[in-house]
Amino acid sequence: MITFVALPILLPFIFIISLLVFRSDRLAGWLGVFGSGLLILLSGYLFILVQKHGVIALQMGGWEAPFGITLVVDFLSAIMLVVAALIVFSIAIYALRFLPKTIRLNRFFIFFFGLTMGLNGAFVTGDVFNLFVWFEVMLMSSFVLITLGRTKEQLEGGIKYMSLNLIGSLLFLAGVGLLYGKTGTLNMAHLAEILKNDNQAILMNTSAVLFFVAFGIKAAVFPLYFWLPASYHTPNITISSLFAGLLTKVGVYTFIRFFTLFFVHDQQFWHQLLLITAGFTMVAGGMAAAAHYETRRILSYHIISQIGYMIMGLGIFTPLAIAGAIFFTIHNMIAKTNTFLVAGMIAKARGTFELKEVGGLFKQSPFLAILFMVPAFALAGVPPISGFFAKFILIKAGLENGNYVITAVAILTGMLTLYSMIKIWNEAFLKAQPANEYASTPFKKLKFAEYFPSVLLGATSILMGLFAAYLFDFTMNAANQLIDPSLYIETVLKG
Amino acid sequence: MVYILLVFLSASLLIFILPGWLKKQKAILLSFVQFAAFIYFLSHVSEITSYHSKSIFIEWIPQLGLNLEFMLDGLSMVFALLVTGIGALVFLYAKDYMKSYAGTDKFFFYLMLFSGAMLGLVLSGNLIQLFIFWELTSFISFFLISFFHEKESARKAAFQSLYITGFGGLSMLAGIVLLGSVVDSYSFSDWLSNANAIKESNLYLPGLLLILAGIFTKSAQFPFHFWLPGAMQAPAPVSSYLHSATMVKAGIFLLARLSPVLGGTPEWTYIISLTGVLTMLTGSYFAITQTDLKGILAFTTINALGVLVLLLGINTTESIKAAMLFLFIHAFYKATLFMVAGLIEKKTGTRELRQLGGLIKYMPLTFVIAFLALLSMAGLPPLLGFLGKELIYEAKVQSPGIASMILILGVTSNIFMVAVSLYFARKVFLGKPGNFPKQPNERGAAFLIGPGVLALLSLVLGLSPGKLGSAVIKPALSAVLGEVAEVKLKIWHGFNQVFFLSMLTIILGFLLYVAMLKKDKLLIYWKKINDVVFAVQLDEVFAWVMDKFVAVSKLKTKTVQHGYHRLYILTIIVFTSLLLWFQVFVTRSWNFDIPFTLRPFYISGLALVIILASAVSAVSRSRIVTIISMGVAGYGISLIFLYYSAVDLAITQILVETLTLVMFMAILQKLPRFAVLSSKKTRLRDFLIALGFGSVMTILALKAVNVNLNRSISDFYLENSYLKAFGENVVNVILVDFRALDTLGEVTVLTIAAVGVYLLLSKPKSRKL
Amino acid sequence: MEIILAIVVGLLYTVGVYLLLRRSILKFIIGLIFMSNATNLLVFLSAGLVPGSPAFVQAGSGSSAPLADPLPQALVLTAIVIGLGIVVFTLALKYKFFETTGTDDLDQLKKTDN
Amino acid sequence: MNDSISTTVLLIAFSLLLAALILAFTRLLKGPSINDRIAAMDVISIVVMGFILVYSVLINNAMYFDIPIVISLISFIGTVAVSTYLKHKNG
Amino acid sequence: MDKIIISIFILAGSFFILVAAIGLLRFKDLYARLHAGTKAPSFGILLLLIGVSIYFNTPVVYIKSLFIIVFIYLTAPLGAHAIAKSFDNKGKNKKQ
Amino acid sequence: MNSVILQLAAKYLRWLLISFAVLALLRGHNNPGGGFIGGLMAGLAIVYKGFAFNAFQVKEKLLKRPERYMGLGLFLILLSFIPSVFAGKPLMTGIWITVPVPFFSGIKLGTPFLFDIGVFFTVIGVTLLFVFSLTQKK
Amino acid sequence: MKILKKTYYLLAFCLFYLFKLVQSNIYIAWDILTPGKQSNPAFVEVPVILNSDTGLLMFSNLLSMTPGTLSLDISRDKKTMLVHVLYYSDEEQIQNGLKEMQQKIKRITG
Ligand code: NA
Ligand code: NA
Repeated sequence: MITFVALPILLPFIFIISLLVFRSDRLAGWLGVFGSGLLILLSGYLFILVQKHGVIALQMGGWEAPFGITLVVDFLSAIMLVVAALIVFSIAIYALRFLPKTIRLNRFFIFFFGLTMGLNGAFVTGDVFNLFVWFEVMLMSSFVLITLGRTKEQLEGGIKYMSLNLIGSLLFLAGVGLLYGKTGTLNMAHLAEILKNDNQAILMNTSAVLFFVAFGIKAAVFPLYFWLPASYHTPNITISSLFAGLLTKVGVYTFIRFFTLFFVHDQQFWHQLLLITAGFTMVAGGMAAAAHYETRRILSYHIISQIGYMIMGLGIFTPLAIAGAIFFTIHNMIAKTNTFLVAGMIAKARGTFELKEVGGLFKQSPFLAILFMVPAFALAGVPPISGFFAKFILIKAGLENGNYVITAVAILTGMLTLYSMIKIWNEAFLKAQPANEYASTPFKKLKFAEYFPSVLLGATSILMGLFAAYLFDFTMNAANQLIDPSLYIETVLKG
Repeated sequence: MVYILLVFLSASLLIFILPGWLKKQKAILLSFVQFAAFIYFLSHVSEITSYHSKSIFIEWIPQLGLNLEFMLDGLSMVFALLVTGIGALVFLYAKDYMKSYAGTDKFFFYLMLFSGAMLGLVLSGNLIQLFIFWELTSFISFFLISFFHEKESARKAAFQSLYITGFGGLSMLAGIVLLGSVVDSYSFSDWLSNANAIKESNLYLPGLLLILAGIFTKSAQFPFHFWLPGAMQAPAPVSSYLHSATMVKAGIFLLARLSPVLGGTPEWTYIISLTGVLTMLTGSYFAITQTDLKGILAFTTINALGVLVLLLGINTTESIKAAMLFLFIHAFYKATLFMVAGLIEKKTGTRELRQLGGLIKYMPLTFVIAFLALLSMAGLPPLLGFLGKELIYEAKVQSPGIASMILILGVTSNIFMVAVSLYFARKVFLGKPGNFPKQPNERGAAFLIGPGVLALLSLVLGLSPGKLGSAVIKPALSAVLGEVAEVKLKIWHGFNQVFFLSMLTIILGFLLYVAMLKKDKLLIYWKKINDVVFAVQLDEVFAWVMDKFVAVSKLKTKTVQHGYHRLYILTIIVFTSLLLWFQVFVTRSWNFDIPFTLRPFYISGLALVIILASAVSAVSRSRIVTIISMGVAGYGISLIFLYYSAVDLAITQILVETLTLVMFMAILQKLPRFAVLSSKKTRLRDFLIALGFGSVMTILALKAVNVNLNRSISDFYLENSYLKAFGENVVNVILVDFRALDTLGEVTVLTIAAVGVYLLLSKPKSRKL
Repeated sequence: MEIILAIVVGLLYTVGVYLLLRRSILKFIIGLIFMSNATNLLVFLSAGLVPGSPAFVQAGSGSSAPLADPLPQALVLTAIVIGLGIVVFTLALKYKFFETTGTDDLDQLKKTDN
Repeated sequence: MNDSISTTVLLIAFSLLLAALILAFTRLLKGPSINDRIAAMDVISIVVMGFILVYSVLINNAMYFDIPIVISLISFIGTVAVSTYLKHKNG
Repeated sequence: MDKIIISIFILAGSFFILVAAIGLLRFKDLYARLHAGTKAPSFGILLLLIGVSIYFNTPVVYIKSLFIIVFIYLTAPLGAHAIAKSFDNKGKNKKQ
Repeated sequence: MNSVILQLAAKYLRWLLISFAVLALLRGHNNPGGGFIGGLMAGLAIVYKGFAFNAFQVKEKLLKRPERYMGLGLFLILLSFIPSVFAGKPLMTGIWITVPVPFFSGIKLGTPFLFDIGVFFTVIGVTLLFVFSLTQKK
Repeated sequence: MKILKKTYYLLAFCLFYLFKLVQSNIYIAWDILTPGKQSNPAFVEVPVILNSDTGLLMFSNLLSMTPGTLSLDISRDKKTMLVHVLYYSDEEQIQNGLKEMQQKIKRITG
């Protein structure tokens, strides 16, 4: 049973091997869907296990912590795994129809599973250096994915994406080195135990800065996000969608993990810094989204803006706020991916992502309109879809904790989100199709594999809203586990 | 109650799956649903007394204080009756009105959903739940207003209304959460029982202001009123519903609802009364100069909303009683008039006052109906409107403190209303026939059912208001006041101050009307004056602000996301350096005890070589020199590894360094030479920034060497490598056993990189399926 | 010696950052390699230095002499190998980019930002 | 350290090698052709091997013997590889 | 005695390596530098290896040394050959 | 480089290099070396021939090989995890057996060794693919 | 018998080689350390009489490791070798010297 903890990593690994050996594209498509489907089952199982046991830990190689590498699944990891699997599954199906013929499925799915492997590794590992390794696995896969089409734009975007992220990686590694130099350990739970009562823990601040910047780059927070708007709109929409929901959120995940588990000294400084960063991130992203007229760019800036909310939850640092951050994160992963998927469908229907060039889609395909509306409403925080609860929890947490400024910023940013969503809606759906080269493109009825991923994610968003109570309970448990990590530490070190 | 909401929801969804023959009658069906709901509420009127209310509690997310609480008390009843009653008539009216348009399924879907949301709102006993319905009404009204979405003006108006009410809604949410934190509940009953605690809390004022922001935007109070005239882009049934019983009335409802909790303080009275007065004046003043039928009506709605807010602000028994009555009055005449306006537009093809006239000949019944409604609007006896105005004057007379001012402004505003009503009747129905684009007629009786019923109600209830007062207004009044109060409505109050004021209003209003009629120029001048004095229209301001905001955003985005890659890196490095230096400064008191030594000299020499090679690499103009120096530095580092006992590491570094060099050389010949691309100044700046970063990293390294909080876990590896993992090379054992998972990730990275490099550089191949 | 090596680390970072800030993509990549070397050395250094006693344990001897800490060695080794993959991919990307656009100047890469 | 070979001898050897390293490095920087630089690299790799051999005597650990093998192998392949690319281009 | 022999070998080896470096720097053209850079360092490393092997005096070390020597003597001329062959000295004339 | 001499040498050098590499792999658990070092050396040994013959024209046949190496390597790594599952131990726990060898006390073989062999093959494939890709003729 | 003979030749060759090596290195060291000596470099084409690949390789390597000569290239037909000579005096003499070396090798490789 406990072996299952390693499977989120090993399953994608097995599929990578299969894809290296069997080179048929048709088979690759099946393997992709099948593999990611298996991941859903697996993470669902882990989710159930965690609810039963609280925290489960697997000491890899039988070497007890902190000497070996421990894989840990707690509430936070479990929910991230489930949501990631859901997204990955949707994208696997989506890829079958939306990847251009020039990208071979056999190759795509190697990197797809590479990304998944790194992602899952990052979610389950309890070891700082191992986390670095999974970051790199993920990063390397994403480098390849972003340039897979090899157009000029993609190469340019790829260079920017890559270079800024690599700087992040190096800072991360430096942080790991310094941390090890000071504490002599790499195990997160062990770190937590060492730093818990140490009055010298403030000396960790410099390492923490390096992690802060590294995760900040990964999560695309304010003065570090440049790579994202420069690159996310360049690859095929399948790949953009894959990135949109997953990559930055891993940064958020690690932020939450590190700054609740062992960087808990000097809270004054860190929480202020997180809040300031969060505020600027929200506004900068939101404003930029308002300025653009290309769906992928708008949505990309939204990613940034919404990362601000997640960081805000961490910065407020009450159980409710952290629950809010987690809730927001998972809501956003699903809704954000979904908006990208729909953007792809819009572009497929019309042949362009430029909002000024398209229109009339409401009339032509009310179904597509609904597909868009669900995630757009979710992102805009329209009750009773998931996004409303996410924002509500954060606002409640912020106001109850007296963080008025950031809450005000969050509320105002909500207006910016609304603005952009209405913009897309007005331009692509409501407005009549302008008479241009794209007008003659006949609207093809959506095929099952094209709309199913969006339906799946949309339904999830709605269900997350309707059953927000369960989800909130879960995120609250996760937050309590994070605020008081004694079970985590005990399970890892003594389990 | 809950079932009614569910029925509304399912009815709205049912539209799409109705069989064809039933689909034609969907408006009737929905109207029937509305009517059934109306009957349901009506049947409970006797049950809901001043002392008794119905409530339902459904647990939803109790951890967040978010439960489904439905509450039917006197106040809810008033609104529920209006929503469902007028709803039934509006659907009936819409059946014929929407006949000629496409997409009626969607229209009725929205409208039914909207009605349900409004009903949910007024039945909410939990303020967050109320907020949810509140937002739903905002969003659904967006769809209703933008129903003719290929018109840009419709999209703009829809956006404007959603944006303003949405913004207000969010502030309101903040206010609710803020005040909710005082009593740790969002349940209205908890607020009510802790009203004093809330009022005494220092969160009271900010909370109040935030909630008022929601109320004022939704109820189109000055200066947020401008979205409402824009909303007439919606089809007439929507306008009629929106202005009379729903949407804008949501703010009034909430104000009344919260009055027993938050009311009674000077802040409440002054802020709200003042806003109400200003809105009232704004509405009536601008109504006069409108030439669009719907425009006139929209501004009269603003006037009415101002009156309602003012009355609730005054917050006396009299004022609230007046408000509750005025709700009905306004709903009746406004719904009627909008339906009539829609009818006129439909039949004549225009809404422009200048093109209308003499319609009485073609549409006599319509005239009667409209005239009754207009009389009610003007506050003339014997209609319900008169009753209302009397009560209002009475309330104003008795209002504490600012009575005289409010009175003067109130009378002025009503003078305008009288004039407008008469002018409307005269210009549309009497006089010479206008030049209509279409020949008007009065066919289609269903059109007239709605307005007819409502106009009749205005008259009948005006003549015998007693039952309305005791059965409906009284429980509502009690709910708002939080205590039982008596209500006796009668048309004749005797000769008193109020009666004289009424007479004065009517006389002056009539004179104004005559002036307007006789001197066409007057209106034109008036309009001109307005154009000068109010040169800046608020909706234009809104559009301007949005445009400017987008422009600023564009500029900001261009400035931040400038595209200069090296400046991105510069930003990141400077940001990191600043944080690091700051932390180094904060923790500067750490004690440092590492001795400085140059021995062994060959390592110092090696260090020197590394430094030199690096420096050469940095400044050399030759690509080859740069790359080879880089290699030398790499080899030097591998020797340092070697000296400090890292054999495997050194070997790996050498191998990797060489492979890297080979790769560099492989592509080098195909790449251009270095050019001098940056100025000396730039280079100096970059160097200083680099040095700033480098030096802080030096400090960090030393600090990490110096600080040892805990014994390293490595002892375990040294002890167990041979005993338990059967290997002498501990580093290798770590790689393949203790921490084999790292290596697994590492080879995965390599594999992916290799396949990636191949794909990047090979010829593209199409998919084979 | 730690001080000297710490200075080496700092200077490697300096050179790395300086090169990162250049306009040539090639220089940028070289800067990345310097940063990477600096980081590896930093990791290696901050765990403490033990000259001349590699972590090789003989049969049954356990650990008698103070041996060098093997863990940072393994970490750096892993990091180096990962770095190799990344650098080669970066080079390939750079090469492909040059082939497609004919420029090495990062300041020309502004099309995807706005 | 050990007592069989005088440290002085080893230090002298180190000094000679260090001098060689610096000289070869100078050639590396001066060029002028890439081929010259590669030739210098070759010599440097030998110097490094020398360093390692002397050092292994200094710390009395035969384990370090594996490294010269790798270096010789690698430097040769590096030389051949780089030369391959230089067939037509210098500078 | 051993000590002296070992010391001589080590010093001589280092010396020849130094000589190679000097030659590399002093000679005027690439071919001449290759002459210096091929022969002397290989010889120097040979001497060093002999000295060090005697010092450790274990079979494994001797075998390894032999390996290295064979390898270096196999590859050093090949390397020089590769460098020289790839050198483009703008119309190299057969005889000067 | 299209040099007859280098081509002549390739025959000998290749096997010498590969045997070095295998040695580095086999001795890695107790001596410096291991899968990565061995793999890279072996990879370079195979690549050397390409340099000597200047033979990097992309041939489908030639290019399938690196991926097979990688597939094999990763598969061996995966295989090395399986015994621990069947032994009921935590995943990746090293399982060791002693192979009796005449005149010796026996050679200890374990799954970590298999893991290292997997790394070895993967790295060979990676090296080949790197060099092949970057040296392709356009 | 043949093998014995070949082994003998191989050993003899090794000694010869070793001698040449020491000689060459002392020579070159002297040359390097005494400034001012004028070299006279030249390219010489040497006819190849060896017909086995191994022999050719040995010859080429040996040539490069002995003083003053460096093998640059072998023609495609393996009939001539381009040699760089540091101290050029007389082409005949050089070619003869190299012929002797080739014969020694031929005895081993056959
Ligand atoms: Na330390
Ligand atoms: Na590794």
